[in-house]
Amino acid sequence: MVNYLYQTDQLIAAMNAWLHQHIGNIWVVEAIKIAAATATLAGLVSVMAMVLVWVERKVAAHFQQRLGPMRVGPHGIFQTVADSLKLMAKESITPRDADELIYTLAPLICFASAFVSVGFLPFAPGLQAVNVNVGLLFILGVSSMGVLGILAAGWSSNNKWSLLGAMRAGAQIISYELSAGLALLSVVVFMGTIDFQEIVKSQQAGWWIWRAHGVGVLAFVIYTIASTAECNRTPFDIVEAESELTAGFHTEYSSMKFAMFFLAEFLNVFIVCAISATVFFGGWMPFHIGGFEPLNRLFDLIPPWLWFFGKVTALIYLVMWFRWTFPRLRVDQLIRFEWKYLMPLSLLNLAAGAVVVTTGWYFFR
Amino acid sequence: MPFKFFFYLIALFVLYSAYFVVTARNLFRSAMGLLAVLIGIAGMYLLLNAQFLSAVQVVVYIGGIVVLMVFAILLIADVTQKVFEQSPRWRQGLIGAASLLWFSLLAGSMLSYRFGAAAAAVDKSGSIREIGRALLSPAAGGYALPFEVISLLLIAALVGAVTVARADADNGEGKEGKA
Amino acid sequence: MNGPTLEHYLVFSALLFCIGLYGMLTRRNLIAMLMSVELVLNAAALNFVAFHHFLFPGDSGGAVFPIFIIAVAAAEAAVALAIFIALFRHQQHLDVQQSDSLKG
Amino acid sequence: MTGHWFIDHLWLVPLFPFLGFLLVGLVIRPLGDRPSSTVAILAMVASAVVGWGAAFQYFTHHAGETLVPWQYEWLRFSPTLVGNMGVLVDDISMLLVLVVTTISLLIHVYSQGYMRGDPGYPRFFSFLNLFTFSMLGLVLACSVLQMFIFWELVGVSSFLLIGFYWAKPSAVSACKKAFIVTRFADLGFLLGLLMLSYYAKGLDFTFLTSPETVAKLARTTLPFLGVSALPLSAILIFCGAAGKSAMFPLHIWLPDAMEGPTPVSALIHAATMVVAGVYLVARMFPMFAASEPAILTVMSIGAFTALFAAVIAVTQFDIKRVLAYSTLSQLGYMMLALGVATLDKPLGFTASMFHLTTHACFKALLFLGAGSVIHAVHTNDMREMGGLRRKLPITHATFLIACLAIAGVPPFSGFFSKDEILAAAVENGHYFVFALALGVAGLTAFYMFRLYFMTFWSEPQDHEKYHHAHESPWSMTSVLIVLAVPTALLGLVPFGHYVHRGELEHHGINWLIAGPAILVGLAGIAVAFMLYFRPNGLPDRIAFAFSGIYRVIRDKFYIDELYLFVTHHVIFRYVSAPFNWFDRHCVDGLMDLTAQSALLSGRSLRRTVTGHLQTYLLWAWLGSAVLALVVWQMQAALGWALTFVGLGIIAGIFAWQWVLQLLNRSEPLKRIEKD
Repeated sequence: MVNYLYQTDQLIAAMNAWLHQHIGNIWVVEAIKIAAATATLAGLVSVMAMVLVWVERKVAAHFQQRLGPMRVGPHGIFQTVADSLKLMAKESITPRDADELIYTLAPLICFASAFVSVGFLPFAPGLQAVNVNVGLLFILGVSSMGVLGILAAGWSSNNKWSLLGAMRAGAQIISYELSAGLALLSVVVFMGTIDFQEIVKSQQAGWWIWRAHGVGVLAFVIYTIASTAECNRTPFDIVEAESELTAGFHTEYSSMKFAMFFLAEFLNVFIVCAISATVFFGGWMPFHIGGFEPLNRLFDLIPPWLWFFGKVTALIYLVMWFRWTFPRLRVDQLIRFEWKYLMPLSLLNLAAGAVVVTTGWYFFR
Repeated sequence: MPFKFFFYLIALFVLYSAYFVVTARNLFRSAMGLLAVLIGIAGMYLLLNAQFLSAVQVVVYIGGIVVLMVFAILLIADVTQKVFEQSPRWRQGLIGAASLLWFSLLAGSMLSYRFGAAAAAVDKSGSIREIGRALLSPAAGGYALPFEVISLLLIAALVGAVTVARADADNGEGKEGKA
Repeated sequence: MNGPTLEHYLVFSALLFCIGLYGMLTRRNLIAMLMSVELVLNAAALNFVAFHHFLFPGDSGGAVFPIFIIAVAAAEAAVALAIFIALFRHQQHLDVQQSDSLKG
Repeated sequence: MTGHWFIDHLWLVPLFPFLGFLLVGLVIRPLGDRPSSTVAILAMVASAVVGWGAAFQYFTHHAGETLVPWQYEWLRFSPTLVGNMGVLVDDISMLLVLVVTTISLLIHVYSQGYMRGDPGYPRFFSFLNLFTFSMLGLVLACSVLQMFIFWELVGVSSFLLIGFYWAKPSAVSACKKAFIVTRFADLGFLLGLLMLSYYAKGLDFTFLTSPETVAKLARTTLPFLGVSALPLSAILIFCGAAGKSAMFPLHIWLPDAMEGPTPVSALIHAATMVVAGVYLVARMFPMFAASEPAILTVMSIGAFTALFAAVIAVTQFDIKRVLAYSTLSQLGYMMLALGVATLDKPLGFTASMFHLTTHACFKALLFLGAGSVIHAVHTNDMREMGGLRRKLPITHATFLIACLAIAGVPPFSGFFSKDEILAAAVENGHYFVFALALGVAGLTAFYMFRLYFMTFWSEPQDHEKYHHAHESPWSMTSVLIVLAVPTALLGLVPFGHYVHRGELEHHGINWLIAGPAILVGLAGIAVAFMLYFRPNGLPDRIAFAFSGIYRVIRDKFYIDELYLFVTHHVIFRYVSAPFNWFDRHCVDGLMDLTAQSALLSGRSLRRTVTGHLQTYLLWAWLGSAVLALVVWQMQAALGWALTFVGLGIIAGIFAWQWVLQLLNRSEPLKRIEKD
């Protein structure tokens, strides 16, 4: 049974076989599989969002040399549970002049796009809700649907702050999506595939951030910047710049609808970090150093999904670190930074990657 | 059976959304309907084993075109403007009938035609490798020239859109705050 | 294989096409018309893929053309929306029935 | 290829002025006057050098031969009929090359002084070059087609030069008149050319003038007139020649052409272009000589023109007009000489060419002298001149030489050529023509010395003009002096030795013929001396005594008026007016109908351009529906069924809408308003 901790694909296969064995109807099997995957992901997502909120607060507090939430549970670890309960208990308000359908739909779109994206992520071998051969592209597309939710929220609230915040968010996300996509593309050039499992397997010999040396590092830097902007996090959080727009697009939201935005935001942080970990840092692949067999054996002892979450956690910490390190950009600086510097740079990086690949001038191959 | 079930599910979803697109009294709602239609079509592509096209549909159509439209709607429409101009009802009825007739013609022709059996070959649309080869192959059966033409078209559209949409500084028509 | 057949897809896309056509002819807002055009384009693209899948799986044309359609749709949407915004600035509405200054 | 450089490169002769024309007209013109004239003159010098070299080589090595050193197949109408461009070298073409290049060069130099300060100075020189190019191309033409092309080019450049002072209405009308009259004559030329090319199946001169061709043409009977092709085509071609050489009925353009600058008159309307007609007849001489009616036409028209023009010249007071009528008269002389020549006794041919050459010299000199006089006193009217010999000594001296030459006083050149013409007339038994020519010679002497005495002797009539008169600049007078040399001495050249047809007949001066000629000339001079040496009332009294006939002559026998009458009152009214009516009402009406129907259909189709996007879309849809139905013919049953169902639905909808409208009239429109 311990083996299943490592060979998760065998675990999935065994479960599959068990299902088929005990339930004859293929329909029911499929339905159970779907329900199980959805339930698992939902649980994961909600727990993770809570943890992330707590972590964010703690990290922020410690950066500012204070303790942060300490009352509920040891070191306040149940603080977010309490917060969630409070949010759920609150009254759901819809502004009188809002477009009610869209107003209700907006947080759903945001959350759904984030939630569906999680389904494409490879947590461990075989441990992936949806396995398509174009996973990377899909996850980019699906997560970019979130911006529609933000725009819808801003527009349907019938509030100037909301609308402006939504417009800013839209402009920002669309712009930075380009850089993020191009940065990933310059590594895809090396990988030759956009199937997540294949991507991870292609890093058997080494992580792409090293193997694609200069290009990989630069792509990682660009992707980190762009994805931070995509998530509307500081230093790119002018979307909800409190001093200018009160709370941006979700000014009018409360209760569970607000919670969905909140959830989606943290999920997005998790997703971009997961993509980054998968593409640049080998995903669930343990860290290996050629020639250091004992060390490699030692690393192999850690299960793949732990590797994955470890890497993701480290990257999330990096993103949170940003938040308390850099000052917020002005909206024109933001757009100029993307279109005049980041995007040309990522285009050049892509070209460089193409040159490196065609000349075969990189490590481990 | 499951595929057929999914097909009908998606088809109903798409058709209802499409109907919503063409009848909704509110532009933004139309756009949301379009979003649903596009997602449904992406699902259709998945059913047809065309994962790459499905992904492209999601990335470009939803992430690009619909967002662009929503942006334009944000620029020109107001949430209070729930009812926008409608064609007179007789026109709607007339055209609805004509559309139905047209549909019956199309469907009749399609159902009455006996399509030949599929050649026994592997479906290529799922593999990006095959699509990439086809797109960039200058040889016969390749699409390098259309590909280049499309790239030119996109550049021209980009420049043209920027030029057209930019507020004219001269005649003071740049009422950006209108939105 | 008892999945949907080619005819299913064809009829479905024909219906989608007709709905788009109806929208193009009845919606009076230009952006709404553009959305209807997108419906029509999608119906056409779906036909390409369906034919490719069922009749000519060995030929990559059916898989490539939807990409072209999407690219053209993107270009068209960009230009059209830019024109609409310019038009809106000019006449404060996007009613296609009132935009008839080119009438003979 | 003859192995002689100049003859082989004879095509350079027209090429240089052409390049000069392009260069001056397109490149150098903005640079100013001096470079333009320099380039034009350099082009002429180069051309003249080649021309003289070729003439020298021809007359020393190939005298009497007919050569085609260079030829290019330009148009191949049919396997047998080829339009060639090339260079034809024989005695007369070489002679004309000599005359044209020399006179043209001298006149270029002269124009430098005469045209100084004129705003169109560079334009003038480019036109002069163009004219020289065309004239040389005409002279060297190897086929009648090429000659026709250059013939028209000559006409164009003459048109441009006559109308040089285009701001002057008289100049404009003069150039139009010249162009139209010569074009009219060229119609005959073209017809003759077509007839020749059709019946002779060839266009080259060497082919056309060969005895076989001439005989073949003479045998050919025209299907529609029943006459031989030869005389008719010859007379048609003579039409063109008569137009260019201003023979009697078509002479009216030449006196008016004096509106151009005087160097132009000298170059074109005295020395070169007007002799093109004579040259053409000479070129086709075997054809003319083989046909009795043709040659008689040439002779009689030439003789009549000679007398007619001389009579008019007596009464004119415009110095250039006198010279113009004198030119007409002398051209008539040349035609007459050609007319009296036969294949057996071709002395007239030589005489004509001889007179052409000497006339070119002395008439150019006369015109240039007249130009010098006009330059000095700024008037053309002889009655305002007088006593100018003291003011213009060089002009006076050279002018006198030229007058003596044209009057036929030995030993000046005119005497010899005129004597040869008279001898030719006598030799061929045309005594009436001889007598007529003799009389014309006397008249010539009279009116030339009338001109001379009135201008240079007599008394100054207009003292202000007299006092301002001054000798012309060196560039002009030097040309006069240079021209005076051949004018005086050209008669001493044994001309018949070089230019002749048939056997060379050596004959000296027949004093039985020359004696009366000299006497008549001297008599003319004497009469002029008596009447005009000192100002007296005698000429006026004579004019008064014969006032009726005098007025007729002074008004040029009312030929111009006749033309005007014919054109205005006959052609315009009875021929053109109906055509005009037809054109206005039928042809234009058709055009208007087309335009109106297009307009009407546009007006009705305009309704379809509603400006409504959706309407267009609807039409496009309907169109595709029709197309689909057409394509669907194969499954007609299903198609028709569905069509009927659809039509039924549409009809139902309409009916429903109609009912709806009846129930609530404004219902469909209400929804349009947005709120």
